[in-house]
Order: sequence, then C-alpha cells, then structure tokens
Amino acid sequence: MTTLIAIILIFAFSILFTAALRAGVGAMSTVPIPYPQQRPILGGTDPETHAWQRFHVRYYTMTLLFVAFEMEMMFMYPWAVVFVQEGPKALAEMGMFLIILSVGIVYGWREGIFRWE
Amino acid sequence: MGMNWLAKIAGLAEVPVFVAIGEGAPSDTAISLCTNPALRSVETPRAAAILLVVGTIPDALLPQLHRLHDQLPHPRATVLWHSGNRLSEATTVGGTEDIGASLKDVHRSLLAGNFDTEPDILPDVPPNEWRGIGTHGQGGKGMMGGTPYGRPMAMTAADLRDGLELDAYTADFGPFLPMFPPGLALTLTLQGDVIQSVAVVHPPFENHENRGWVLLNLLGLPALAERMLRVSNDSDTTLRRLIHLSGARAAIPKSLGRTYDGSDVRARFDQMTGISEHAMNAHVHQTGLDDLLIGLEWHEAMLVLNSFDTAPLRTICANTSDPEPDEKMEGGMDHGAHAGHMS
Amino acid sequence: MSFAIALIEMLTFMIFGVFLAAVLDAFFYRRIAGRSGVSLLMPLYAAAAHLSRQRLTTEAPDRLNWFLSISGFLALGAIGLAVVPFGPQTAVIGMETSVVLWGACESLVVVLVFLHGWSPNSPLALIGAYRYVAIGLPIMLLSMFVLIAVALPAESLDLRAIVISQEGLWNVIRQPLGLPLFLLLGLSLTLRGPLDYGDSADLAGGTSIEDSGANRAGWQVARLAMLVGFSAVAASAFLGGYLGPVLPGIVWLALKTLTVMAVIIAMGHLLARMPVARMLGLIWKVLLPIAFLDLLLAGLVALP
Amino acid sequence: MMDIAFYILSAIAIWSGWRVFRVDSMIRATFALMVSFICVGGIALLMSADYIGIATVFMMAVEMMVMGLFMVMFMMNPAGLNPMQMVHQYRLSIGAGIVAFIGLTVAVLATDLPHNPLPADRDTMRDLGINLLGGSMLIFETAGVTLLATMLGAVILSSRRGRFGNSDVGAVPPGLQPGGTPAGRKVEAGGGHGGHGGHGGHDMKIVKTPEHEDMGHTHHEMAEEKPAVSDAEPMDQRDHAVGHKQGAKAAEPLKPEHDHSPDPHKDHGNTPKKEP
Repeated sequence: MTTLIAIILIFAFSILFTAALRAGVGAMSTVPIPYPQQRPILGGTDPETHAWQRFHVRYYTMTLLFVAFEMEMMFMYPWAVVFVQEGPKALAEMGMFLIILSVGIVYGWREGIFRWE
Repeated sequence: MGMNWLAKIAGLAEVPVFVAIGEGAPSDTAISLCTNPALRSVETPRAAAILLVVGTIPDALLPQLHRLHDQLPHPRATVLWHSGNRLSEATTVGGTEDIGASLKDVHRSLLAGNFDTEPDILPDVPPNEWRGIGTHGQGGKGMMGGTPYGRPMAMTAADLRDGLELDAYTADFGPFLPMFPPGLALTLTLQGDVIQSVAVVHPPFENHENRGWVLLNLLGLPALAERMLRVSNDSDTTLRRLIHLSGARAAIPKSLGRTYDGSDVRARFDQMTGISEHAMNAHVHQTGLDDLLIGLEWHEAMLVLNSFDTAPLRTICANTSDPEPDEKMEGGMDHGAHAGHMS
Repeated sequence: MSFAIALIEMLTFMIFGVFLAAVLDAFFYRRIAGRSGVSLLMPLYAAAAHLSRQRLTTEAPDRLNWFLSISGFLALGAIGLAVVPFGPQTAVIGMETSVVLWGACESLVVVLVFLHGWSPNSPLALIGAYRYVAIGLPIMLLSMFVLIAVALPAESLDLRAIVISQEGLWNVIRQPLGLPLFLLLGLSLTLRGPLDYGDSADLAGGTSIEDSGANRAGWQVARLAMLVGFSAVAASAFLGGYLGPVLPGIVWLALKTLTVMAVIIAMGHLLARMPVARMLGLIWKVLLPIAFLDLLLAGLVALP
Repeated sequence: MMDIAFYILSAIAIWSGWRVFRVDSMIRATFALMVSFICVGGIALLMSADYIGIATVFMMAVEMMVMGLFMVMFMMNPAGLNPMQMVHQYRLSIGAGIVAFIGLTVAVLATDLPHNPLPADRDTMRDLGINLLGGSMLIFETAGVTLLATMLGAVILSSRRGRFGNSDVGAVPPGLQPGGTPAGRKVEAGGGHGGHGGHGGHDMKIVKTPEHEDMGHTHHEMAEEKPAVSDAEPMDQRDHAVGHKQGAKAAEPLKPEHDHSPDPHKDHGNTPKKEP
C-alpha cells in the first residue's frame, strides 16, 4: 500500500514539475505557433510528407527473440530468492534452463537476426 | 518582475548559437567559435537563441536559410559574420570584432526585451491547405489519402535490404544540419534508417577545415572533438592517447565507405586525427555518393560523409549519378499527379 | 511519519544530485576538452536560458505523449532513488521485490524514450526513437542478470537486504563482472556516450531534436534525475549503499552515488559509440555470455 | 483507503482499455493498453501479490513496446492522422464484447473464490521459488522448452535469411480459389509501379483478393462511409507518383551485395490483424 502511494506521489510530483516548467514562461506560449515555425528540423528544407510512417524496423526478429527470453527471465527472480536455501539443486536446474534457452540465442545468431536487416 | 529575474540569470549563460556556414567562411570558424567561452554551438535550431550566419549563403540556398531562421524559438535574433548576405533586422558583426562579446550583448538585450525578437520571414501558411477539408476537417481523405494537417503521408516502396514494402520517406536533408558538411544538401530516400537512394541538391562549399573533429563528435566524443579543435599543432600526445583509448578506431566498421583507391573511413579517420602520418592521395574520381551511401544505416552514412575533405567530397558529389533524368525517361505518364501531390 | 521524512530526504537527495550531476558533467567535459575554468552555477544559467525561450511544437504532434514522456522519465529516475535504502530499513519504497520494481522502471524507460522520439512527428527524432529501442531492449537483459546475481547471496530481491548482505564484502569485489555490465545499462538509461542511441549527434539531437524551451529543460533534468536514480541503485547493489564507518549512512550513500555518477559521466565522454548494428551484435554475442558467466560465478560463490 | 485505491485503479484500467478502441494512433492504442495493464499490476500490489503485480508491469511494458513496433510497421496510417474506426465488424464486436462480459461476470460470481487473506508480510517470493524447484520443477523446465520453441518459431517465421536461402524466394501469394492462380498483381516489367504497396485502386479489377478483404473493411468502416472505389482514386494517383520515383531508383545500378529482390506481396502475410 505504501509502495503504491509512493509511486503515485512520485508520478504526480513529476507531472506537476514538468507542467510548472511549461507554465513558467506561459506568456509566449499562448500565441498559436505559425506554420514556418512548426516545420520539422531537416536543416532548412521542407519535407514532402509526414514523418510518421510504416517505419521499417530493422531488428524486428530480434525483438521477438527478446520477448521470449525476457519471459524466461521472470522465472529467475523467485529462483534467486531460494538459491542459497536449495543449494546445488537450484544451480543445476537453472543451468539446464539457461542452456535450453541459449540454444535459441545461438540459433538466432546463426540466422543472422542480430544484424541490421 | 519575475521575468526580469529569470532574464538576468539567463543572460549569464553561454549563448546558445546555431551556426549556419556559408561560402567564404574563414577556415578556422569552428575553432574560433568553439574556443570562445561566451557561446555554445548547439545541434538544433530549437535549442538556439541566435542564428549565426558565417560567410555568405548563396542565392540558391536562401529559401533554406529563411526556413531555418523561422524554426528558432522566440526570442531570437540573427547575426551575420563575415557575410555578404542581407537579412532584414539581422545584426552584422565585423570580421575583426570579438564575436563572443557581440553575441552576448545581443542575447542579453533580447532577454531584457530591449531588442525585439525577429518575426518570421515566411508567410504563415500551411504546406497544403487542410483546414475544413474532409469530413473531419483534418484535410485527409480515406485511410491514407489527402493532406491531413497539411502534408500527405509517405507511401510504400520495396526495400533494398529485405524487400519488405514499407513506407519510403523521401526528403531533402541539409544544408544546415550540423552533421552535414557545410553547404551540402541531399535528397535522401529512407526506409527506416537505411538510405535507399541519394541525389545531390547542393554540393558542399569550398573550405579547408579538417573534418576530423566532426567525426569524433559523430562517434559520441564531443569533448575530444573540442580538444582537437583547441590544439593547433598535432603534437598533443594526450589527445592521441585519448582517441586511441576511446576505441574510436575500432568503433568504425571495417571497410566502411571504401572508395575505388582503397581508402576507407577508418584510414581517413586516422589521417584526419593525426594518428597515422601516412599521407593519402584521395582518388575519388570514379566514386559517387550513390556508391558510398546507398544501403548504409544513418550513423554509418554520416561517418562516410564527414570522412572526406571538401575538395574530394565535391568531386564525389559531381560523380553522383542523378536519378532524376532516369525518372523522366521511365515514367512520363502521370506527371500531373506527381506535381500536384508532391509540392 | 517516517514515510514523510524519507520522502523529504529523497527529494533533497534528488535535487542536490541533479545539480551535482550537471556540474560534474560540465567539469569532465571541460577537463577532457582542455577548456579552463568552471562555474558551479553554469547549469542553473543554462536552465534559465532554456526556460526563457518559447516552447515549440511541430505540425500535428502527439502533444500528450510528448508531455508524458518527459514527466514520466523524470518519475522513473525518482522511483529508482525511492527503492534505495538511506539507512537500515528506511527506504521510501521498502518492499520485498524492489529489484523487480527497478527492472520495471528500466523497461518503462525504453517506452518513454521511444515516445519522446515518436511524438514530435519529425524524421530524425523518429530514427533516434527506433534506434534506442534496438539497444534499450536487449541491454536490459544484462541488468536483469547482474541484479539477480546480487540477489543470490542476499536471498532476497529487496534492495535493503542486498545492502545488508554486503556487510562483510561488497558485491563489486564478490562479483567483479557485475558492476561494469550494470554501468553499461546506466549509460543506456541516461542516454550517454557509447550507448546514446536516442539523442546522438549524428541525428542532431535525435529524440530531443524538436525540444525547445521548457521541453528541453525538462528532458535534460529528467536525464540527470535518471542518472542520480541509477547511480544510487548501483551504489546500493554493488558498493554497499549506506554501509560505512563513522559518517552517517546517508553521507556514505551520497559519496558512493557521486562516485558512480562520476564514472558514468567520464565513460560517457571517453568511450566512442559504434554504429547501432555492431552494438546489437556485441550485446547478444559478447556481453550476454559475460552476464551468464557473472551469474554462474555469483552462484558458485554464494553456495554454502 | 485500500478500497479507494482499488476503485481508482480499476477505473483507470477500464477507461484506458476503452481508449484502446477509440484513439486513432496505433501508438496511443498500444500504450493505452499498457496503462491498463499497469493499473492491473497496481491492483495486484494491493492484494499483496507484489511480484505478480510488478512482473506484470515489467513484462507488459516490454511487450507493448514490441507490439507497437509491429503495429506501426504494418498498419496503414499508423499515427492516425486520418481518423478511423479501430474496430472491425463494429456490430459483431459489440455483441461479442457484451457476451464476453456477461460470461466472465457469471463465471466470477458463480465461482466459490477462496477467502483466506494473506498476512501482508508473507514472503510469497520464497513460496514461489520453492515451488519452482520442488513440485513444479517439471512445469518449469517444460516452460523452458516451450520458450525455446517460441524463439525458434519466431526466428524461422520472421527472419529473412535461413538455411534454405532467403525466405521470399519463390514465395507466391495464395490463390483465389483452392489451387487457383496466385492472387494479386504481378511485378510489372516496366518498373513504373514498383512502389505500389498492393493497396488502393490498382487491384480494383480483381474483386476480392485476400488482402483486399482487410482493406475493404477498413475503407467501409472509416467514419467517412464512402464506397471504397471512389475513395481509392486519389490514393491511386499518389501511389503512381511514388511508384515512379521508386521504379526509377530500382533501375539504378545497385551494389552487388544488396540482394535486391522486391516482392510486393511479402508484407501481406505478416500483416497482423488488430486484436488487442
């Protein structure tokens, strides 16, 4: 409960702080910004299109591997707590688990998914 | 009263300057600006209070200068230095004056309100009329069509590397980007961050400055870049050792940006930063920018662009085959649509 | 009541930390660049200069996400500091799983930096955002491994217990591979030097290219706050946190935090950044196996 | 106090879950869903399930990030610059929503939920760990193998290179009828339309291609309610324009190492259906 309150307080404070920065020099920001000033930075030229696009992510296969790997990492947190208590058994079990998953990484490496496709 | 207080403190800061370099800028511009304690050269016009034009911007690039000018936040001012340009309301500083002190004065008077902020040069009109067009009044049509909020959306094209057909973003980049050699403006088509095609809009200006410091900056070493500018002679062993320890050489991919004579970015980097004494004769007679840049990721492409001195880079730009004539030959069908939608 | 005191302590720590981080950054930059003279108040002047300029937006930006990315980034840095114990049993967020909470902050940083680059609708910012995600995601795995490794001897995921477990020997010695790997994550979280793939110079500022006025000031403050939060976590996880003789615990924590901060800032100015594709390969092929090794060694050492 | 926190978090979770379907931008939809999950994680914190709650936030932040990358990559109009309807088959989805809601409510009300509140200082992490190393060990290791299969599957399906060559070599879109000729447009020899993404008016002569089905919905459901054909015309022209440019560029001499084999249909197979 205190955790939740602390987190909410911190977020509220951060939002207030950022809003206060904006409000500080509010005099100028109430005027609508003219179009030439809104043009995105390209070093003085005018873009033809919006920048938002079906962006070509060059590493998308890596993200899929990453999600699977991270899912696995979530098992390791409870494991870490009981590691000393359980001793070698825990080490062996997690070792096996990690070796299984390393196969996935090695396979991805072999398929070249860590390159900028 | 509160404003005055803030303005007073702000006046003590280093003046944030965005530098636009033109033709005939002194070759030690970067050195004199960076060693001046009163000012700080920033990466984007959004962070600048003063637009400093060094040298003369040719007429062909004046529209770009005007757009750049209008992108600065208020309060802003323009200062011309060693420049033959005429801009309304701009302050001209003589070549012999202390640029730092002059800029500081301008900045202080801007903040105090003694000096009016410069209005836009360009008219306040959207790139395309959009207000009230379409059912939602956002200027769009259907899913992808029209000009929502003033611009059309990018359309798909095949990719060089993996053949996925996602959106290709085409735009002119430069000439006033800090990571571009001064004066260089390119039309680039990007898919993601990989360059698909390149055409030269404007070649870089003649200039004899060493671009080694820019390379260091692009490698994430701005402090070393400044140090390189500060030491006039090459005998700073600390600098060389620091560059060596930073792993900058290893960070540049091998055989990146290789020209036909065999030198790559790494070799040119060694020469520019004085690591290698071996003088290279840059033979770039057959190399064009399209050979060098197409298929590169953005960061690599910027390293390649800045690894050349101005003279070879101008040759390379001249060698670049322009895709425009091909286009005219290939697709003479729908030019009405082309012009109508793209301008 | 003790909660309120801890909160005030944390706030003070954060304000001084942000200020000192800015001063340290300027100091190291000037030292390395060979420039003389440093004014302690320079960061304040620069902030005032930012605040006295207009805040601009682009054509059709995502205003809400722009705002939330800046304030959220600030909040995540503060949460990092909040899980750090200032003394035995005094942390703003004292919970059994505070290491996991910090991990959640790390993953939200990736989201927020992405949003910061996405929201202005500007091409170079967009490239920076996507490039940051490519590195920000896998580098999190390193931090998960090393934090799990420090949790082994403590038999707890509570940062308070982890600090107490270092009474005999600090983790930086017990697990020598941990801190260097964790510092790499710090460089990535605070967008610095060799792992600054979001706001780098080749994109003229990357995700922050469109930030002006209050937005720019806010983003810089948030980056520094993240530096403070991260350094405090690193100091607690590897350098024994508040533990130390004679001086009060919070002073020790502050000194250790400053040390970590200085190391990160110096690394940021002294190490070169490689193109993103190589870094991606490096993380998966070299650094991740090293992190495996770190966990294995930590496990063997911790076995009774 | 606890109750107030619960109601606030639930309200935000429901509200942001609803926003997922109401906003135009893929990114906003993605991260609205993330906010919803974060609130659910907060509720888990209230129930002293600290680890589950925070792990939810941890995983969801990452997963929504990855989902956002793919949504932006493959959906038209990813930033929602033109307002659109995020829900396909509007009526049906309302119906499905109501049915699911009633079903779940009945299930919750009808179940005899255990009522043994845990003491707040119970170390649930330790219980979880001991269970993983004890009774649930087989499940745990099976999860490892399952995740390995997931990784391999993801790599095989989405990576272009593979041990049998590039994945798009010889790939043809499915036929209109079983065993029929491949659907969609062939790559034209002239190169003038190389940039055409397969949507828009070009394919109008083919009445229903698989990818068109998807398109048709989106067109109809755009709040604009115009027939797809008249809609497609201006887009067609824009595509032409871009197509010319790209076509011309494809004709340039390319460096040999860039294996250039554009397949205009490759992305369709990957287009995710929006099912948040």
